[in-house]
Amino acid sequence: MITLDAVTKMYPKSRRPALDDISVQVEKGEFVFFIGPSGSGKSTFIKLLLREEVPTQGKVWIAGKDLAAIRSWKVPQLRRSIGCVFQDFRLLPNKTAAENVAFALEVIGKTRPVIRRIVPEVLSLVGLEGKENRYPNELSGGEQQRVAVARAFVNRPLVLLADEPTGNLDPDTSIEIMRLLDRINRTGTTVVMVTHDANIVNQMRRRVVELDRGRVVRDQNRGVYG
Amino acid sequence: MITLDAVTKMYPKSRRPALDDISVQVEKGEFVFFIGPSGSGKSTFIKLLLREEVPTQGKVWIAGKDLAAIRSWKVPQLRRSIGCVFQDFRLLPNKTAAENVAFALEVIGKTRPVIRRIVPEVLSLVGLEGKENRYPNELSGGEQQRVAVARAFVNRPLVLLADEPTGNLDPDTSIEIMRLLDRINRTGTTVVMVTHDANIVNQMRRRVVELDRGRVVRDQNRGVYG
Amino acid sequence: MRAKFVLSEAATGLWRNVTMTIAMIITTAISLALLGAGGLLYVQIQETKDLLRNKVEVMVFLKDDASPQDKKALEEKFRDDSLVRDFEFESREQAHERFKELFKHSPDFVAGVSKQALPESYRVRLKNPGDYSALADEYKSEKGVSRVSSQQETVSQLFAMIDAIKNTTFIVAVMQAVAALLLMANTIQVAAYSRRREVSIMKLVGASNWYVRLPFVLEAAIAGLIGALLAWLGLVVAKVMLIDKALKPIFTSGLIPVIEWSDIMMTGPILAMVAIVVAGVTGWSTLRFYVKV
Amino acid sequence: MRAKFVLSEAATGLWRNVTMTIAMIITTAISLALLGAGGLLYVQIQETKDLLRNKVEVMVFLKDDASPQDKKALEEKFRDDSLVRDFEFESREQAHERFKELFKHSPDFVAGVSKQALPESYRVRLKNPGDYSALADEYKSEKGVSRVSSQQETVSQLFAMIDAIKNTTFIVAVMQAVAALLLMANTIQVAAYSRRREVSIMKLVGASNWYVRLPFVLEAAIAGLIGALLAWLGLVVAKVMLIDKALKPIFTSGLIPVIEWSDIMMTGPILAMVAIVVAGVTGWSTLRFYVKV
Ligand SMILES: Nc1ncnc2c1ncn2[C@@H]1O[C@H](COP(=O)(O)OP(=O)(O)OP(=O)(O)O)[C@@H](O)[C@H]1O
Ligand SMILES: Nc1ncnc2c1ncn2[C@@H]1O[C@H](COP(=O)(O)OP(=O)(O)OP(=O)(O)O)[C@@H](O)[C@H]1O
Ligand SMILES: [Mg+2]
Ligand SMILES: [Mg+2]
Repeated sequence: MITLDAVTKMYPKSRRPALDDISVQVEKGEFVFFIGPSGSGKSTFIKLLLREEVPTQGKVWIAGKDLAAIRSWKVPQLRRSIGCVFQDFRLLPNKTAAENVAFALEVIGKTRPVIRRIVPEVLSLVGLEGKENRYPNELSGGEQQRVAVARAFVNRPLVLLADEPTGNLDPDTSIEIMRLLDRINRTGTTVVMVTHDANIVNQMRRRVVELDRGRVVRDQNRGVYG
Repeated sequence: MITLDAVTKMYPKSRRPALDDISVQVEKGEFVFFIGPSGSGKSTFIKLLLREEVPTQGKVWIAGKDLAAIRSWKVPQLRRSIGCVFQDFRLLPNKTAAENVAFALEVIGKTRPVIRRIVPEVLSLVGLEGKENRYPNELSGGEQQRVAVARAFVNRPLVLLADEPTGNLDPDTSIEIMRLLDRINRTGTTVVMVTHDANIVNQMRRRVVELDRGRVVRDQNRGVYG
Repeated sequence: MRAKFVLSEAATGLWRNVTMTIAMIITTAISLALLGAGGLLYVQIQETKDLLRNKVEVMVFLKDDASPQDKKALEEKFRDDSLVRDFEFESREQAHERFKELFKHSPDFVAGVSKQALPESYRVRLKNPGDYSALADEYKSEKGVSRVSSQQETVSQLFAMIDAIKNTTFIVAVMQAVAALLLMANTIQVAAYSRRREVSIMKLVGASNWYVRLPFVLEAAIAGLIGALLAWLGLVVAKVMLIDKALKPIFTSGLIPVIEWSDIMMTGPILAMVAIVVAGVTGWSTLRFYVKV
Repeated sequence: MRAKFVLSEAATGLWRNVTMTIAMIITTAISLALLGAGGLLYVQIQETKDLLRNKVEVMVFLKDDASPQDKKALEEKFRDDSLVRDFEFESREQAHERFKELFKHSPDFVAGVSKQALPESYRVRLKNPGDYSALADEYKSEKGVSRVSSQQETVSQLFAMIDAIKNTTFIVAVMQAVAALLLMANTIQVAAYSRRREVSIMKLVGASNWYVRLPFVLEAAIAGLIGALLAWLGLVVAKVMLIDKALKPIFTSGLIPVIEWSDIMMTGPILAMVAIVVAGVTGWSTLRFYVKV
């Protein structure tokens, strides 16, 4: 599903590459944890998959498509098949929670009635019933994060990328979200999750890829955090 | 040092209060964890102390001053005696990491030479040497969080408020930051820290205040997370 | 993509960025009002010139002793002449009347000029006002003719002056057009700039360029349209207040044609079109500039 | 607070929000250029009016048979008259010369008027142009006087026309001033709006109002100053290109005074001051509006 072949990413301003000659393969339907210290390149990995950044060297394939070869006007199509929880949420500040989630559906051309049915369902799945009409700045950190999670999976993407989806959540809510991701994964969605939460990784016992200073230092099936 | 007396905070749009008749007292030099599920009012508590929000009912005192009685042009003075790590970092996007930290010093009137000496020291304390001249959007999530931490304590405030200062950090870096906060606390600074990280709370064994739906449900010296 | 969605996006966008919207509307209104005023002025002056061109006459003065035969011969010659559009005989009385009328603001001179001092003349209007010196050459030595006033110097001086004013208004109108474009484009760019984060998020969620830009372009166009409407209302008010009231003495002199309601009406759609085109083009192209993702 | 810090904050602010800065400069430049042009025009017309006022003369025409004694008596009366500033005798020859000069654009009429047709006269300039009818009453039945041309109607019509133009330019200038203010304030408000998050963060970190606003106000003032400079350069270019070249024919007629370099020069500091004051006041007051914390 996802293949990185000898990918290096060098940001203009930094001295050492954020990703350094990385090759990773994720199969369809897999659930992979990406762990590693702060600044080790996890978010960069996700940005490459979304084509928010392009690799300095190497190639990235998603669902058999070489991202470097995709025409720029086809990029939106690619992104619609990928759901993403961003580390900094990236909610639209001018839209309410419900509108933020609805936006991901409007983009793929769902009709209003469908949207009006699905959005509240999904928001209540992440525990936000009653807060549909709040703007992001009227929600707590964890609530914003849950809106981001809801938006990422509402359109049933092929691949779900989650960058610290539980960073602002208490353990109980985190477990709820993890159950949700697990269920989504069982329906065949490939899930890539970046996390610092050792408890979650240890409990789930899935494949763990550990990065350090832009290199893969561990790639283990049914791994633990540390 | 900090006293809340029967404080209720009701946001315009919500049905139930974010803080509901809360009375808490924090002594000078104390180290207090605030824990609780997402949306339980922890960040609201911090916003009240900074006078970013004002209580709907009740009174808040910091260092003997009634916040409601402070004139609005004296509010900056209050804030200069409080360091704060915001949950969403709130770094100035147009300033580099070093400039963001320097800003907190410029505000209290430190001279350029002093600033030029202190800032790099503090940034290397949080593990960001070599990244002084990056803008926030050129830093990883964890790195931004560490800039926020550095800015919060660089001017040696009386009170340090930290809203999830380790939410985006891996366990090792988290422990570094906790050591730092502990050291700062030992110099006499009152530290209030909001966190979801059970491991940290359990290791530190300090006072724990647990909120749930805006009420204090537990207030325990040398407490644990769950 | 559904029109309804795009429109509602545009409407909420306008409402939620009230500051930007108001800025956009005010700027557009002011710019377009200037542009419209410049354009009207230019058209005005062009019309003045045309009016004057048609007033150009060659005067063929007769000797005091010109006989009726001489006059008949002249009239026949005029009739056959391909340069002449029409002509008119002016008796001494008529000449004096006209003289009094023309110089009514200088009654002292009129008083000093007796009827007999003014000669009889033919007033000849040309098909093409440029031909006056040709005509003068043709008739100046005819029998009974004392002198042909070609008005050449007068006319060319007058036209030089009007051309100068016309060029100036043209330059002013063009400068105001440039200013209007700059201001509108400027405001739209700032609006786009202030949205760059929002737009980049939309694109990361998979929104196509159309999806992101169309509501924005529509917003700019709607704001532009409202601005154009205001500008046009401004011109209408100016017509009522200034042209029809304050400037009346100028227009009653008859030299300058009145700015008609039809002219003012016509500017409406033109301004609206300018607003929409500028908003559309700038809006569409500028967003790309600020959002690279 | 140290000036150096505030200045460097302002400079980096300008540089990092290039889009806003450029928008601010362009808007200010255009607005102020319009304002300057409107102001110059107004002053111009006022000057025209003054020029004309001083040209107002009462003409006392003499009978053909007026004797030298009559003239002497009149001259003495003029000299003693408190209404009269000065006076001048005009012989038939002078009258004819002046007639030819005045109507040189209508040589056909000049040709028809003989020297003898024009009467002798005294041309009297008044201390106060408003007194012309009083003077006319006083002299019209003196011995040797045929008629006193009070020019009343002429003058009042002319002045009405000029007043109309003056009022119009005044209204236009005021409208442009309002437009300039609106545009500038608008742009500064948008700049403030686009900074509201940044400013709220600064305030949460303990920055005082001075600290947050002063750099911003300075930025606006600097941008305004650059804009004023550009506007002034624009006026200089307009002086060279339009007034001194294209409009030459108008000014050589002598009726309208030339816009002098000194006028243009003076607009510079005025525009700069307007820019700074508007930027300062709007900048200072507007930030509060968008940032409540
Ligand atoms: N736009 C950028 N310009 C320059 N350097 C960058 C940029 N974005 C990221 N970096 C650097 O690249 C490295 C990897 O960043 P990345 O965001 O991938 O880290 P991460 O693993 O997500 O860290 P965290 O857990 O803290 O979020 C970091 O050192 C960061 O400073
Ligand atoms: N500006 C606002 N307007 C309306 N409701 C708000 C606003 N800010 C916060 N709330 C609500 O108040 C409650 C408490 O919010 P707060 O941010 O204090 O939670 P929190 O304990 O910090 O949660 P988290 O751990 O998720 O950050 C939440 O239910 C939130 O939706
Ligand atoms: Mg990251
Ligand atoms: Mg919070």
